[in-house]
Amino acid sequence: MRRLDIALGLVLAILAAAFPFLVNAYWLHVMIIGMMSAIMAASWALLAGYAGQFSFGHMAFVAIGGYTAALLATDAGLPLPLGMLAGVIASAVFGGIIGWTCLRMSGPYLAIFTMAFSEVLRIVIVTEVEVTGGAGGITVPQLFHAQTDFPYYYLILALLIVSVGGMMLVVASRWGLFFRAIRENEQAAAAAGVKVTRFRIIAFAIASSLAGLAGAFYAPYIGILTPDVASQDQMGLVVAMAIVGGMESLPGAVAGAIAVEFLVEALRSYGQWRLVLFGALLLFTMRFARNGLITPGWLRLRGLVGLGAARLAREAAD
Amino acid sequence: MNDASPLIEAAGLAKHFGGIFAVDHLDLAVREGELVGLIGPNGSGKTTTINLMTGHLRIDGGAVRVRGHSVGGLPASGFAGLGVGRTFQITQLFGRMSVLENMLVPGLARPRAHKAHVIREARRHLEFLGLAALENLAAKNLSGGQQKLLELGRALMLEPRILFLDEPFAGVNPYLRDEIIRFVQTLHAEGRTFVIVDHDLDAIQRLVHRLVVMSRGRKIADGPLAAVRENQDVIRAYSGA
Amino acid sequence: MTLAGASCLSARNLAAGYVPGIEILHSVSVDAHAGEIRCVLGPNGTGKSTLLKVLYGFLKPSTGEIRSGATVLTGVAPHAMGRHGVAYLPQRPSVFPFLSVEVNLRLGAWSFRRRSVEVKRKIERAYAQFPILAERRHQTAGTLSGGQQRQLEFARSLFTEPRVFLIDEPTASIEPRITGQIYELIRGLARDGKAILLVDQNIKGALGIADYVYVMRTGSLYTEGPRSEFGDDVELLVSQWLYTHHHGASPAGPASAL
Amino acid sequence: MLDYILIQAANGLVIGVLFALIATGLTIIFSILKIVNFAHGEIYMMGGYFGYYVITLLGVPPFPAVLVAMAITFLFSVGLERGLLTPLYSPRIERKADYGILITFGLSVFLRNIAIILFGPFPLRPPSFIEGDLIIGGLIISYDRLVAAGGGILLLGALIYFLNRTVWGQALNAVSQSRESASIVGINSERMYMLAFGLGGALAGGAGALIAPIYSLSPSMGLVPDTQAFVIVILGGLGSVSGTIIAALLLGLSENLFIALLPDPSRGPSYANAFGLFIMMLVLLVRPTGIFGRQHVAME
Repeated sequence: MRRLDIALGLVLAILAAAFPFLVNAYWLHVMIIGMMSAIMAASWALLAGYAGQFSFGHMAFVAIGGYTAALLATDAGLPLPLGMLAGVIASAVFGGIIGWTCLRMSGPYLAIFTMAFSEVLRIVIVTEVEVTGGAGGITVPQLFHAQTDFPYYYLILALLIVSVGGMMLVVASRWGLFFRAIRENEQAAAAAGVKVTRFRIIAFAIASSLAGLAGAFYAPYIGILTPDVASQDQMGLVVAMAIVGGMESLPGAVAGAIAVEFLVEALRSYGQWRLVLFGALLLFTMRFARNGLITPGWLRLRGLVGLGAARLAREAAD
Repeated sequence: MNDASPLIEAAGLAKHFGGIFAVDHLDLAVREGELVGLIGPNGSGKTTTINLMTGHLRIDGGAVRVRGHSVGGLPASGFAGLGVGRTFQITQLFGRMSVLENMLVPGLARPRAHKAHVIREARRHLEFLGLAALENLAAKNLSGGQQKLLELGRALMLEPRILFLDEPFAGVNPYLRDEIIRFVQTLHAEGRTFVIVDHDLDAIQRLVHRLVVMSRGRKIADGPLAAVRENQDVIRAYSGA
Repeated sequence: MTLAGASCLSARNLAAGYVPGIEILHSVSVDAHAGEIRCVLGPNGTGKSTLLKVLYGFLKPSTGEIRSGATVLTGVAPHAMGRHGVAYLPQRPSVFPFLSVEVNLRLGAWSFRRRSVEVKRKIERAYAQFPILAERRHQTAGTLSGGQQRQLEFARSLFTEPRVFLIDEPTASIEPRITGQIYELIRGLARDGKAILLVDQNIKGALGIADYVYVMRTGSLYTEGPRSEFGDDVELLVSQWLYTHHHGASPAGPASAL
Repeated sequence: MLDYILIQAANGLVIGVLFALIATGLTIIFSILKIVNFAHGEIYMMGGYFGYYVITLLGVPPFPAVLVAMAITFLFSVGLERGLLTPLYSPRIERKADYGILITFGLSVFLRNIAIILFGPFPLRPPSFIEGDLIIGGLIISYDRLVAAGGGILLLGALIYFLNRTVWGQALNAVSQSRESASIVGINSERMYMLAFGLGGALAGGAGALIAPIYSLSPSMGLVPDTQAFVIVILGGLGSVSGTIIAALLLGLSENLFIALLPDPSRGPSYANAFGLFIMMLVLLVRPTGIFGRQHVAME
């Protein structure tokens, strides 16, 4: 039932364009954070879900993107958009390097290695107070001088569409085929002529550059950047978003991110319970619904509507 | 390129695991158009030989040459690029990818591959192997026999000059066995070269012209079928004495 | 054979494989009789080891049944097979290489570990029967020679007083000069009334002690019969098993194989 | 200066002993279940809180409270293993490695956050084992640290005794060497998975209860030991308990000496953690898969 996908896409497009006019500033902010998280979750899903590389260092690239943008804009006096671009490039380069260093690692070893990388980076940021502002963070200039968050909203919407659209193109291309082949069976992929080394590094670089993009947006939007972005709790949140959405579906990861973000905010009055909830959600999904909650749900709905439509058509024919 | 040199050749090939030679200075040359059977008792180094001659294991000594050019140090994908295809003892598919996608991977990995052309080719091979109706099924949902055929099909997508088949008959039913024999014969008639490792000596005897026998990492016999059958060393190696 | 008794373990029409759709065994029936050595021969890759794995419960058969007397053993987990009087000696010795000989023996007494007197008595008996084990009791099992590891395994398996032994290539990884001892050991077990099902690549050795022979080819029984019905020219037999054209399973008796 | 180095060395050894408890737990779990437990640091944190509440709510004296906390952590871990890890043993579940990584990672996030609710975000400190400091010349060390180290050494000794001298320990060892051989002698592997996960958890929990009076308890206290335990297992690794203990002592010592010797004292404490992680990354580069190499627990 492809038509339902298209219908949903149209509704979402209209909703997305009109969203700032429909809600108050608070929920607009939540949506902006949700869409930014969606870039992080979808790029992690590309790396872990499609390419099979379970990195727990994804937030390090968010930090690299954010801090590069912030430091170039403040200390080096570069225009902010250029700094943001540099942040994306820096995280792509670091991502490629990390992808190259852990070529021979897989499974838990790769997870430990990337987690260690992330922790080392976080510790360096906390410690080098003169450069980074340490745990207190670094103040970042604003990108727009407007009364509302509207410009940020449309910017992140554009970035989300471009980055997720780009990833979907990659996934649909031969590269995506190679990523999945390597994930399924590295040995067989090599026997099939796939240059395993090259595509593992490419997957890492793409995912990292988009994590960096999210970081580069985050810094000026929030206005203050702290080493907490690279914390393991943030990593856990992103993993939960991707898994709830369905790790092997990019739109699923996007939907998962926005849904979890809204849930987290809706439960804000319950204080700390909301954080427990996403931990529990992650565990529940892994234990009982390994393909995620949102993607299979959508597929089932699509199937039901499809059946209903077929029945209607039959009845009409009778 | 030298037409007089063998299609693929192992010269003094050696591999040891912890001091024990799994392949012990093996010489094996396969010429264009040959159909070679490689047999031997368990642990005689047959699969290791395939792994070495397709780039899946690093060689410890000697050389592998494709058409006279030494290709030591090339990764497995490089061998595939040179037209050296293989199947695995335990079928290695991309389990959660569709049958067609499994076929597309090697096709699209070839330089300058044209997608529409690759899809056409994949469908032609699937038709040949009798898998055409299953192209949208996930590979892991195929039966074991169908998986074997798909793996063969995937190797064909490399447009290989030579195919190494590692135990293509293990565990397949007699009907499928005959079918695989027929496929190999057809492909051989089309000009492809084969090296087949298997324990099923009936099938091997029906297929091959030349039989190589390994025991404890060494080649103990190599020649026409009839000659090898008379070889007492081979009988002795198999009776465990 | 004189001691041949009732069937201790019988398997009917076993089919099994590791991957769905790939059958390693197609409809194989074998029996083990008290006091008898029955050996399963055939070229490698024909499913002989798989057969023993299925019998011991490491691999669930897709069809068929395994019984010991009135008890159905199909689906019993391997760790419970000892309680049903079945012992298994796999191709690679199943000793724990980083534990001492003594601890290996103690673990062999796992099923009655709380009865410390009995544990002690049985270990002492094992030492008496295999003096080399007493000598090396504090060495790790991995440092023993292949033959000594086999002795340790046999000693350990006797603790649960099994009635049936499933033995896979007992001489595969050991020094040629003591293969004779190992076969003698197996013959001794049969004399004590144990039922032996022996899978062997060493065809000469196995035929030397067998009472009954199963020959397998590509997952099926090719032929079976008492040892006496197979001649003594082992190499002739092997070359026939190896090279005869043959399609699928055959109920043909040994006569047609010769 | 020399006294400072001496004190740091003594502190390093104390911390090393506690690291050893945590890391041997991780090693045992890995050797038997073949998974890396990303929630191990959080189990350690839970152990610390269990100890705290056993003392404050039940009025158990501090010394026995450590043992009670270990027992609770044992049961708690077994519950987690039954609830979350049994799919790992089912032949029907695909991609077990991925499952092991994600489920334990998810568990770590969950436990950290539920701890904030259950125990509050603010640091808690149980009463001292023994008040005061031991002073020998220039060496000053608190009695609590001595007790923690002594308790840790006792527990490690008990562990080594258990693994080598008791039939249950030997059976664990056997399962880590070969599940197949273990089932041939009649050992039910699944019960050993329960035991291993419970035991690994109890060791971490014991470390948490011992360390509580020295550093305060907080829900995020597991983060650092978690990564440190990976460092230790990977450095000393090879699945050997003695290697793990030696690596733990070396790491504790070198981290504290690193703090003492770093010319910039303000950076020392924070880079101490990065130091171990950095070394581990180097080791992983050289041996990307062979770390847990022999995969069996043994005192060698």
